Parts: sequence; structure tokens; C-alpha cells
Amino acid sequence: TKKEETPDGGATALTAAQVKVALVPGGAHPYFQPWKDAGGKAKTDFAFGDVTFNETAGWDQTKQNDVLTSLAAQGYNAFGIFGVAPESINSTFENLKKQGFHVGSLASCPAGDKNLADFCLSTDVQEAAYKAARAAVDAMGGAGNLVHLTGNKVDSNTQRRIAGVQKAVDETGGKVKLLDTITDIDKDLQTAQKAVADLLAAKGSQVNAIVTTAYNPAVAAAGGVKQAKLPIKVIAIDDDPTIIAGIKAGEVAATVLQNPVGQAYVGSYALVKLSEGCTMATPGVIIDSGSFVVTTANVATYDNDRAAKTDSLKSDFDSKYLTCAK
Amino acid sequence: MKQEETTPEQRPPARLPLWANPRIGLVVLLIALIALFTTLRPAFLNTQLTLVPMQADISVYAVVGLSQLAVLSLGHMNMAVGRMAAMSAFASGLLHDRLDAPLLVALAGGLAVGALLGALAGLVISRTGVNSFVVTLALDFALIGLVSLLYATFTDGVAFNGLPAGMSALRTDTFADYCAGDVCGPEIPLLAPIALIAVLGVGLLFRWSRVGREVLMTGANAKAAELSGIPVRWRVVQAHALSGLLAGLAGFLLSANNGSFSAGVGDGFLLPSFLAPVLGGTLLVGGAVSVLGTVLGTAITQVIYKGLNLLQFQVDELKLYIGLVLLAALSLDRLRHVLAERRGVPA
Amino acid sequence: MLLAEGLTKSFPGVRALDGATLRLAAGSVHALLGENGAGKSTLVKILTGVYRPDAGRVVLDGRDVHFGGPLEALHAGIGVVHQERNLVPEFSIAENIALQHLPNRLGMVDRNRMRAEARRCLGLLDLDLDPDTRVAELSVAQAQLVEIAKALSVDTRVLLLDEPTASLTGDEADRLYAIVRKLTATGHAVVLVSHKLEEVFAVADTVTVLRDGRSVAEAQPLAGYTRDEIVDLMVGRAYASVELTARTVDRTATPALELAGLSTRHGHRDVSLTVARGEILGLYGLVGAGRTELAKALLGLDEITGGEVRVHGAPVRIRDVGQALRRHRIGYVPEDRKGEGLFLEQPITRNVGVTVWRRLARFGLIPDRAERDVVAEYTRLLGIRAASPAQLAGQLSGGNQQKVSLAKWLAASCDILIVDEPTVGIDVRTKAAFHELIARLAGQGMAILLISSDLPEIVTLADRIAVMGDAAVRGELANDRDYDAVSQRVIRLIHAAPVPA
Amino acid sequence: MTSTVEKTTRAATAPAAPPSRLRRTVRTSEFTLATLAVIGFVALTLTTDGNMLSAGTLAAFFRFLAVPMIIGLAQMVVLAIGQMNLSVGVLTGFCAMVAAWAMLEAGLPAPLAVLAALLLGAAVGLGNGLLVVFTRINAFIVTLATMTIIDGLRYGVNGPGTYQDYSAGLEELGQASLLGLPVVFLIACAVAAMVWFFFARTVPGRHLLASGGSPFAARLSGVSNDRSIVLAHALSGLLAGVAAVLTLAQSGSVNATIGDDLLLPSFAAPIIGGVALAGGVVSVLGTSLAAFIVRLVDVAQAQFAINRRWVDLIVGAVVLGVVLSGAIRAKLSRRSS
Ligand SMILES: Nc1ncnc2c1ncn2[C@@H]1O[C@H](COP(=O)(O)OP(=O)(O)OP(=O)(O)O)[C@@H](O)[C@H]1O
Ligand SMILES: Nc1ncnc2c1ncn2[C@@H]1O[C@H](COP(=O)(O)OP(=O)(O)OP(=O)(O)O)[C@@H](O)[C@H]1O
Ligand SMILES: [Mg+2]
Ligand SMILES: [Mg+2]
Repeated sequence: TKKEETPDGGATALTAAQVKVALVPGGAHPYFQPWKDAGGKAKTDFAFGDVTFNETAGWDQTKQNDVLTSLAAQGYNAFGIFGVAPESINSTFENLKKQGFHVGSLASCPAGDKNLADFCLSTDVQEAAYKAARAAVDAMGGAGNLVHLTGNKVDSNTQRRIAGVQKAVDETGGKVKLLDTITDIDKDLQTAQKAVADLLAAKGSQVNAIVTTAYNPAVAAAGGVKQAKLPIKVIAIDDDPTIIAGIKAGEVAATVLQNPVGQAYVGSYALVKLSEGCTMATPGVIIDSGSFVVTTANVATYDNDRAAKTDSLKSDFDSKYLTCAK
Repeated sequence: MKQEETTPEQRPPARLPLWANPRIGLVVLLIALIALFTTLRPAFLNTQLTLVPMQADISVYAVVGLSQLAVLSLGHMNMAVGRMAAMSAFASGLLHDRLDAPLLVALAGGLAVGALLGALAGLVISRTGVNSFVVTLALDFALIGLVSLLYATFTDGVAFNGLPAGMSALRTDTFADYCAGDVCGPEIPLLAPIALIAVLGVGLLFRWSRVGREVLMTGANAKAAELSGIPVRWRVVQAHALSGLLAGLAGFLLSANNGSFSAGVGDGFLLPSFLAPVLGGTLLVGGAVSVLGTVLGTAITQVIYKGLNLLQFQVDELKLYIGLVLLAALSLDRLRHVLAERRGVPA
Repeated sequence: MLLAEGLTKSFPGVRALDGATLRLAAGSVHALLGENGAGKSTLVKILTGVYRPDAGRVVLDGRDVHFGGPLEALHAGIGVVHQERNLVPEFSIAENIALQHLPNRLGMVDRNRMRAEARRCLGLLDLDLDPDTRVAELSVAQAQLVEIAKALSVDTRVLLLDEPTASLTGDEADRLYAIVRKLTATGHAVVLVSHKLEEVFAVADTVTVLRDGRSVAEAQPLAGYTRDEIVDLMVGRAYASVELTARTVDRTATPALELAGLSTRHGHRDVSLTVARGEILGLYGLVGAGRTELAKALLGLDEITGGEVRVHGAPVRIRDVGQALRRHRIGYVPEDRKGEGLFLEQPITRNVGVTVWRRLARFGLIPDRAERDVVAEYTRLLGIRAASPAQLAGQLSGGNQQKVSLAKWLAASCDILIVDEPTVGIDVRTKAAFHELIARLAGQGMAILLISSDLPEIVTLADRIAVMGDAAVRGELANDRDYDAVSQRVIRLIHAAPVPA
Repeated sequence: MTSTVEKTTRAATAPAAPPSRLRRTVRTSEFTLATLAVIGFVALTLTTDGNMLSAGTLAAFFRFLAVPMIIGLAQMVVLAIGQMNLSVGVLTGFCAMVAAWAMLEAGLPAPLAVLAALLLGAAVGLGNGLLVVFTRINAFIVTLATMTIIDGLRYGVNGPGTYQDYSAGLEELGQASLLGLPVVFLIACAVAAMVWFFFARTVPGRHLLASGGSPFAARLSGVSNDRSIVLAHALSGLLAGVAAVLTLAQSGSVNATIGDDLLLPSFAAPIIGGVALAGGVVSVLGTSLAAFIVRLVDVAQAQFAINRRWVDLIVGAVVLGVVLSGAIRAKLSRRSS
């Protein structure tokens, strides 16, 4: 047997109506819920064929790959994907591209320096963690002890978050001390609650602020600090109703928002454009979808900033990232 | 002392009716499921998007199932299959990353690590007589910690970047990509023959080889095995080592399939590892295994999974239906068994 | 009072009962006899609601009864001691005895009443055991007695005893039969299943004989039969007790197996025995004398702390059974055939073949045909009755199971064979066949160490008899095959004052 | 705590013969565990300069001990008949979610919702038991399948969202203390005592153990093994329901991830506690003490900021160690007797 060169899957241009976009998160998580509506809105606005939202991947790369090929077999031909495993998601992208599909890496970029998707539209997690830690430093008045709660340590995004927090702490020149970084407590709420309770019991009196960069720890920290009645500032993540309620009630000092709506909406837009024959000016470009610090001061208005960012992202795609022969 | 008589009351066992053969039952179920899903979603027969990835998945999980089967033969369990796979994948990755080992060397190193871990578990079990469930569960706990500590120490993230040459071909290529003249191979991923070798090897082991049979006898009655001159402890170690080895192979195949040696390899191995052999008719009590059944069991679970995916169920419904279909399949098999028993044929 | 008529019961591949009938009168001891696998235990199990018959009816006091489970039979007044041990090891004696009707108040166990009840039942058997002892700590014989006490704990009108004395000493058996007589005197009916015909003739009034699942004698007065007539009925043809051919043993040659001053961790002291080629050494002793443990220590399963083992004159250290087999050609047929001798859930082929795989294997693989030939040879040689070689060992009757357990050692062509209680629970004909076989093996030059608690068996077979008590050899005597004289000397050895340690 | 410790210790040693009662007590695995627990606790108190004994730390310690204890017992009940229940964890989460839903969206008052959670747990457990009995499929496999199903249902209640502020009363109960000990923990102790009583003293409990220890003997004594199996699974489900209620009370917020980390600990506690996987032996005290020890490791981790991965490694090593020491002890005692 000898090998025969396979021609690269040269994608043929489609009309908007032929484009069927699939938005695939890594699994069920509150963060992705806005994708559903944003995808729907994009479909109406940009008049493309169809959009679906499928969160059945269950945080398992093998299952996600399975879901993706199933969707492809169902006729979906453009994919916005949150890769379960950033370290191996490039292979998945490569597979899909080989079939001639367009792929956007949404809300998370592959690990390493290479991105084999057409583009990556994601929160710069290191930047977001940095902002969150900054907010924490501000909330505790520039000096004191900080604790960082986050998710799966065996995940490159977690490593970036840890780096972001460290950077903010380093910038205080020793005035703020990072007391502890607790990882692996995002898998379920109870573990997070237990970890927070134990933390507060052990060092509650020393801690001045807690910065969380994962969902369950954020919920647990807000609740735990409230129950323990300690003067600790909690910096949460995202805008799940429970957290926004916490901000309004003053239990949460600040939260750092990402831009899931923008990711899904603009991501879908770009995918449609690519399918219609546009190309990326820089294939694999990494685009920050923005992160926003919300405190009691702007809790009523933060969504406007975010909408503005989404608009600017879209026009950036038109002007900078895409080259369309028209 | 010539006594050739068999009493007339003892009827020779009736010939096995087709439906009473458990393997045939599984094949029928498999065909029925495929027919069902194809009717509902014709895309089920799409070569590139359904059949080829499904074959790759079946290859990986059949080996996972065999890994569990290796110790089920003893009536033991290996709760650490996933983590043994992860350790093995780490070893392969490290070999390639640090020593620039080629594909086969990396694979061999990984398999060796898997086999050693399995042997360790087997050694503890056979020396102390503690239940295998407990020992491997504890080992799993210990390895969860170890795997990520190792990745944290030896990589800057959670995976080795870079694969040995040829490994991505295992993921992307099928035999159809290789042609001799005008004749190209079938649309079968390159992973499949590796799994097939494992299947044949394990089948041969348990059916014809002395060691395999002695493992089975140990599973059937350890006391009697010892009193029949079988080196029981050594067989326990060997079976667990085989389990570790196959876990390592599964880890390698999954790494090839996913495209990296990472700490997450093997996370989802535990449940499928039990499902496939059990669906295939291997008992949890030891003494009997079905290798072919395990492959069929894997195929059935993957078909169910793929089919339900194509039907685009949401998370909750998907899980619900998988559970229900499994229960139904198991109950059907059970029903077949009962019917066979009633007719007086051993099944 | 109890009539079971036309009972039929099939198991996969086997018809255990085929229209058997049992008629029971109040106030009598009724013997239920038959060869291994004749269906006695199955009949007992049907009468006590464990199995449901495929056909036939059970009539109790003129009314048809159908037992859905053991408890219903018990409530109908039928108590039983099954052939297999059926106690919960982790429970106390008291609780085991009371398990079928735990005395309770509002769903809570009344432990005092339970204990008192247990003491009463143990008292019936003159047993001095603490009711709070866990059953797991009891010896086989004690557990058997507890099981009998359990059956006596309920006031049943019909008591079924399935080989109750298999692991009891004569003394204990006598006590049991005294109670049996007391019971029958008060109008109870007792069914006794036993292979010990001496006992049966001493105790029973009437007899039913089963053969191949059919009753060939129904509720006949036992007095009308001689022992030989009963055996003929069981066997189905005229049965002549075997005359074993005389053997001569060359005592000048190096003994095949020699224990010199052996002590073990288990507590054996200074045990010295020799077995020559072609010789049968009978090792007699009461249950618990430590003979099984001696054999196991010999095979490397227990630690030897002193002394020496010599095989064909050469001192050896045996680490495990495999080594004993391969290097020294020693085989061991264990006493507990279900637990240690057989793989119940495996086919006969595997059970017999297990010791010869190493020899048959080519490149580590075993050709099916070679294995089949070996197995066929030995099933034929031993007359193992099975539907097919693929039948599971667990589905065979006791005697055939024992044959399978022996067959694997013959297949492995051993020089030295240790046989532990080979004929417990085995019927007369099979037993005779076994005796013939063992004698023949010795005649062919095999050295045989025969461990048995059955004195007639030892006297029939052994060339010399060693008597063991309290883990030490009490004495050795030549066997001149004169039962009365030999047994007297053996009993005297047993009751001699133990050697001070 | 002390009251249950005493009671169960006495129970464990009561049947011992008078002359060697002390020696037997010392040899039980419960005694080893109790010693280990005390040593661990004292060591932690010393190394944290007494922080361990501060009210806050103690409260947190015991509050989060309640659920592991109960979930260990939920597994133990099934282990008693020689089976396993893989669905305990997800069932706890499912019951918690349904109860929260009942309070927030169906407007049920808290006591009714609590009752609903308990009933739901028992009903699902009953379903497991019936499936095992009627299909005769290994319980490991049956509960594997039902685990998948319940996992789906658990997610179905509220998707990925979190329920909060469902009942002020329940949350107050979760924070309340009595005699310096959290009420949730006291409830767990009371439940443990009931489980002990069930196995030690009641007829169904003894029957269940007989079925586990020796099914055939139990059957011949008129004990229905099927009933024992169904009862054990139902009880296991009920205890999962109790764990759900305790979770609701102590945590104040629940979502579909509740229960994910309970499966392995549910095995760890009874196994370390000396419960035989083969069935027939239970140890309520051992299971509770094992949960206590695992909790000590948790707290030590927080106190000394140990990497969680080390904790897994340590727990694994501890389980192996306990198991090995048990095997060695058994060997030694066999040798000495
Ligand atoms: N559970 C079972 N499954 C299959 N076959 C069985 C079962 N129980 C008994 N048999 C078969 O039924 C037949 C009768 O067995 P049974 O135990 O009644 O004999 P028995 O007369 O009690 O023999 P023994 O004297 O050896 O105890 C035997 O051939 C046996 O192999
Ligand atoms: N009544 C008893 N109390 C305590 N230990 C006992 C008792 N009976 C037996 N044992 C122990 O169990 C061991 C094994 O007993 P077992 O009956 O197997 O001995 P054995 O001489 O081999 O008997 P057998 O005559 O059945 O071959 C004994 O050596 C003894 O240590
Ligand atoms: Mg019998
Ligand atoms: Mg013996």
C-alpha cells in the first residue's frame, strides 16, 4: 500500500440560507445559557439557515467529538465550539476543517500558541482573572490577604487564570499577599461549599478578599461569607441571577463578566460570512470578546457596555478580521 | 470396570436454538438498533461523519472493556482503569517529549507502565487478600493525585504538546487513504486493527492458552485452583497486569483519537468498562468471560450513543434514554436467559 | 400422615426425580435410601418447600398442600436438616437457631428469649456451647449439631434428616438417635437419609429406596430386608461386595513418602510416617485430629516448623501444590469437594483437565482435542455419569463429583496420592468402586495416604494404620483385615493417655 | 457524638466472652479507627495552635461531616446484602433539586418538601430494589443504569441553574447549633443511631443481615432474600433522601452538580470502616468514624493549604494503609490464637 495525497477540503461558498450553525459548549453550565438566545437572534438578524445549541458533550472530549460529528451528519456545517480539552481541541478543529466546515473557537482558545480554528473569539481568561484580582485588591483597600478559588487544575485555562491573579498580586508590590489558591472545586457545588467553609474556619480572620474564577466556587463563596458573617470581599464571576442578586444585596463586592452573548452572536455572524466565501485575514486569529467588572455602581447599566462591545466586535470582523471578495 | 452407560433420564442437552445463543441475541439487538436509527435518521449511515468516527470509538472502548474483562475473569474489579490509562499516556508522552521516542517506543513504554500498575494492584490483592474493589479504588484515588502532579511537574500545562510521528495518521486516516494502484482499502480507521489485535489476543488467551484458563479457574474457585496446583497469586498478578496493559493501550488509542497525551485521558473509562463486558454476557462473579460479547456490547453502547446524539436530545433526555435503553437491553437478555433455562438449554 | 406421590423434578439436563413416592406414618423412623444422585436430597427439598415439583402432589393429613417456601413447610409442621450446611456464619448460635421464627416484640428481637430457646435446644443434644458464640468459630461437627438443634427448635411433626451424621462421631450420632427415638415415641415422624447402612438398620422402622429418581421400594418395613437386599435394590442388580485382590508391599525399598519428626505451625508435634510404593497407609483419627492440616502442611499450604519430608528418599521443601505435583508427583484429593476439590460452575472437562494443561500445552496453547481425549479417558475409567463432558460439575451428584475430583489427579499421573475422606456421603456401590479403584492404584505402584474417619473403610483398604489424635501420631499398627480385632486396637490407641507435650 | 460512640461500642463488644472483652475491643477495627480519629484530631489541634477547637472550625468540621456520614451509611446498607448502589450520589442531588423546586416553584411549605425528598429517595431506592429482584441483573449494573437516568432527571429539574433562598427556616436549621454542635450533625448522628438499631435489634434488620451473610441459609430459614434486597435498596434511597435534606439545610443553595462527589466517598467510608463487601457485616460506628477521618484530611488540607491533588493521594494511601493494616492484624491475631 502506498499513500495517496488527499486534496485539502476546499470549501465551496454557500448562500446564507444554506448555512447551519451549531453552537456546542463543553457541557451543561450556566455560562453558556445566553448562547441559546444569542444564536437565535443571530439567525433572525443574519437570515441564515439554522442554528442549534447542543450542550450534551458532558465535559468529555470524546463525547464532544461525537456530538460534533453527529451534528455534521445532521447537516450542520459551521461550528462554534467551546473545547472541553483545550490541549487536544486543535485535533477536533482539524478534523472538522478537513471535512470543509468552518469552525470558530468560542469562549476558550486551544492551549499552546496554535489555533487551528478559523478564529478564536474568547474572553482573555488571564486578563479577566487579572481584572477580577484587581477588583479584589481595590475592594480590600490595596492591602491584605487574598484567596483565589478556581476550577480544574488539569486545564490550561485554569493555569492562565492563576497567572492572571498572580500578576495582579505582584503588581501591589507585596502589599497584597496571595494566601492560597484552591483548585478543583468547581466540579460540584457541595465540594465548593465545603472548601469555602473549611477555608473560612482555618483562616477566615486573616482573609480580606476572595477572588473566584469559576462558577460553583463563586456561588459557594458568596453564600459562605454571608453565613460566616465575616467582612470578606468576594469577587465573583459571570452574571448568573444568584450572583447579580448578591451584588445588589452587597454580599458580593464585584463580579467579572464575560461576553457569552457577543461570542455566540458575533461568532455565528463570522461563521456565516466565512461560509459565504470570506476568508480570515489572519487564519486562527485570537480575539478578546471582552470582560467587564461589575460592582453595585454599575449593576444596572453594565449590559449596555457589553452590548457596545458586541457591536464593536462585529464591526471589527467586517473591517479587520474578514476579507470578503465582493 | 466398564461403565459406559448414561442413564436414559439424563437427556443429552438439546441443540442450542439460535435465539438462546447470547451472542446472536446481541447481534440481533445491534442490527435492530442500527435499523431503528437509520430509519429515524438516514445520516446514521454516513461514512465519513458517522461510521468512521464510530469505528474509532468502538476500537477505543472495546479495549477499555477488555481491560475490565481481564479482571472480571477473576471475579475482581479494576476501579482504576481510567487512571492507569492516564498514567500510561503520561509515560508515552514523557518518552516522546524528553527522549524523542518514536511511536512504537512511546507505545511500548506506556504499555509497560500500565502493566506495572496493574501488577502492583494484583500484588497487593493477592498478598493481602483484600477485595480488589477496595484496592483499585484506593489506587485510583492515589493516581488521580499523582497524574496531575506529574503533568504539573513535567509540562507547563496539562498535556504534552506534540505527538510522535505517525500518531495523527492513526486519528485522521482510514485504509481508504492508502491505495495500491487503483485498489484502495475499506473505510476503516487505522485504530481498528490495533484494537482487533487486542481482541484476538485476549480471546486466544482465555479460550486456548493455559495461563488464561488458569486465570479463569482461579476466578471460578480460588481455593480449588490452589489445591489443583495453579499458582493462584501469580495468576492474580498476571490478570491485573493484563488489565493495566489493556488500559494503557486504551489510553494510547484515546490519545491518538483525541490528538494529545493529556491528563484527562481515561476520565470517562470506568462506566463503559463495565457496561461492555456485562452487556456481552460476562458475569461479575468470575470464571467465565466473553470477548466477542464485549466487542458487541461496546458496539451496542456506541450505536445507542451515536443514535441518540443524531436524534439531538437535550442533556437530560439523552441520559434518561441511555439509561432506559441499557435497562431494556439488559432485561431482554435476562428474559432470553430465563426462557432458555425454562426450555432446559444452558445459556 | 404425609404422602408424596408421583413427584417429578427436572434440572437443566437432568431429571432428578421421576415419579417418586414417599409414604410416612406417624411414630416411625423412615429411612430414605438410594445411590448418589438418586434424588433423595431433591425429594427432601420438595417436601420442605425449597423446590417446587414439576408434577406430583404432597398430601399432609389428607389434604393437598403446596409449599411456596421453606417457611410454609415449617408452619405446616415439617422440619429439616439439609445435607448442606446452612448457617449464617456471622450470627451467634442462638440467632441461627431462632432465625426462622425470631422471637420479637413490636418488630424488635427479644434476645433473652432467643438465648433461652437456644439453650433449651442445645440441651436436648447435651451440647455445652455458649449461645452467643459466632457460628464461624465452630468446628464442622459442632456446626452440624447446631443445625440439628435448629431443626429441633420448632415443634414439627415431621422431621427430615438429610445425612445428619456425615461429620459426627459415633457418640454424637448416638445422642442424635436417642432424640429421634424420643420424638417418634411422641408421635412424630422422622425421615432419615443416610449412606451409613449400619445406622439405618439400627434406627429405622420402614424404608423407601430411590433409584434414578423412582421409588423402587415404597414404605416397606425394614425388618423384612437384609443389608444386601437393600443394596441390591439401590443398585438395581445383584450386588456382590468386592473382594480386593491382595497386594504385597516391598518394605525394603526407599519409601515413596516419608515424614520424619514433622512439626507444623498448626501444632503438629513430631509426626513420623512412611508410605512405600504400592502401599496404602490409613490415617485414622476422630474429626479434628488434625489430619487434613497435616496433609496441607505437607503440600506447602501451612508452615512446617521442624522435621523433614523425604520423597523417594530425598529431603524436599514443598512450597505449593503446583510444585508438589510437578516436581514430586504428589496429588491431594481434598475432603471438602465442593469448596476445594471442584470448580462447580465449570464443565467436567475443565475440572479434570486442569492438572494436565501444562503437559498438553503447545506454545502455551491447549489443543481442544488432546484435552478431550484425556478427559474422556478418565471419565470412562472412573465411570463418571454425566450428560456430557460439558456438563457443569456442580450439577453432578455427590459421588460423581468426588470421582471428578479424583480424576484430575489420576490424569496428572501422580506417584503419591493423598486422599482425604474420599467416601463421605457416597453410596455403597460407588464407595465399593472407589475402594476397588484405590486398591488398584496401589497395586499399580502408587503410594497412597488414605485419610479417613470411616474405620471399616480403613480396615478394608489400608496395609498399615496410623492413628492420630490431637495433632500427634498415637501409634501405628499393621492391618490384618480382621475388623473386630483391628478396631479394638485402634480405639484403644485413641483413648490412650495423650503423650505429654 | 460521644453518646453514639459509647452505645455502638458497647454493642460491638457485648457478645464478646467475658474473659477477653478488653482484648477483643482492642482488636476490633472500630477501636483502631477510633484511636486513629483521636490521634488525628489531637495532632491537628496541636499543629494549628488550637484553631481546630475554635467554635467556627468545629462547627464547619461537623457540619460538613453530616452528609458524608449519611451517604456512607446509604452505601453500607446495600453492602450489607453484598450489593452496591452506584446511584446514591446522583439520587441525593436529585432529591435536593426536587425539594428545592417544590419549595420555590410549586410553593410547597418546607416540611412538606422535606417529606417529599425523603419519599422520593425511598421510592427511587425501592425502584432499584425491585429492578434487581425482578430482572436478577447484578445490582452494580442496575444502579449504573439508574444512575444515568437519575443524572438526566437531576439536570432536568432546573438545567444548570442554581436554586437559592428556598426556605429561611431550613437554612436556619442548617446553621443552628445545639450544645456547640451543629444541628445537622446531631440529626446525622440520630439517623446513624437508628440505622444501628435497625441492624442490631429489629427483625427485618437481622433478616437483611442474614440474607447478606448467607443467602441460601437465610432462604432455608424462611427469610425472603428478595424482600431483604428490596428493603436494603429502599433504605439506601431513603438515606440518600436524608442526605439531600441535610444538604439543603446546610448549604443554602443547590444545583444539578450536587452529589457528583459523593459516590466514591460513599464507598470509602464503609470500606475503611470495616464493612465487608461480600455482605453480612455492617458497622455503623466504623463507617461514621471513617467519614470523620476523611473529614480530618479535608480540614488539614485547608489548614495547611495543601494541594488538593496531594489530598487525593493521601486519601488513597490512607485507604490502602488501613486495608493493609487490617489484613496484617487479621494475620497476626490468627497466628497468636
Ligand atoms: N440445583 C441443581 N441443578 C442441577 N442439577 C441438580 C441440582 N440439584 C440436584 N441436581 C441433580 O439431580 C440429581 C439428584 O440429586 P440429589 O442431590 O437429589 O441426589 P442425592 O440422592 O441426594 O445424592 P447424594 O447421596 O449424593 O446426596 C443429581 O443427578 C444431581 O446432579
Ligand atoms: N471443637 C473444636 N474446637 C476448636 N477447634 C477445633 C475443633 N474441632 C476442630 N478444630 C480445629 O479445626 C482443625 C481442623 O479440623 P478438621 O476437622 O478439618 O481436622 P481433621 O483431623 O483433618 O478432620 P477430618 O477428620 O475431618 O479430616 C482442627 O485441627 C482443629 O485445630
Ligand atoms: Mg443428597
Ligand atoms: Mg479433615
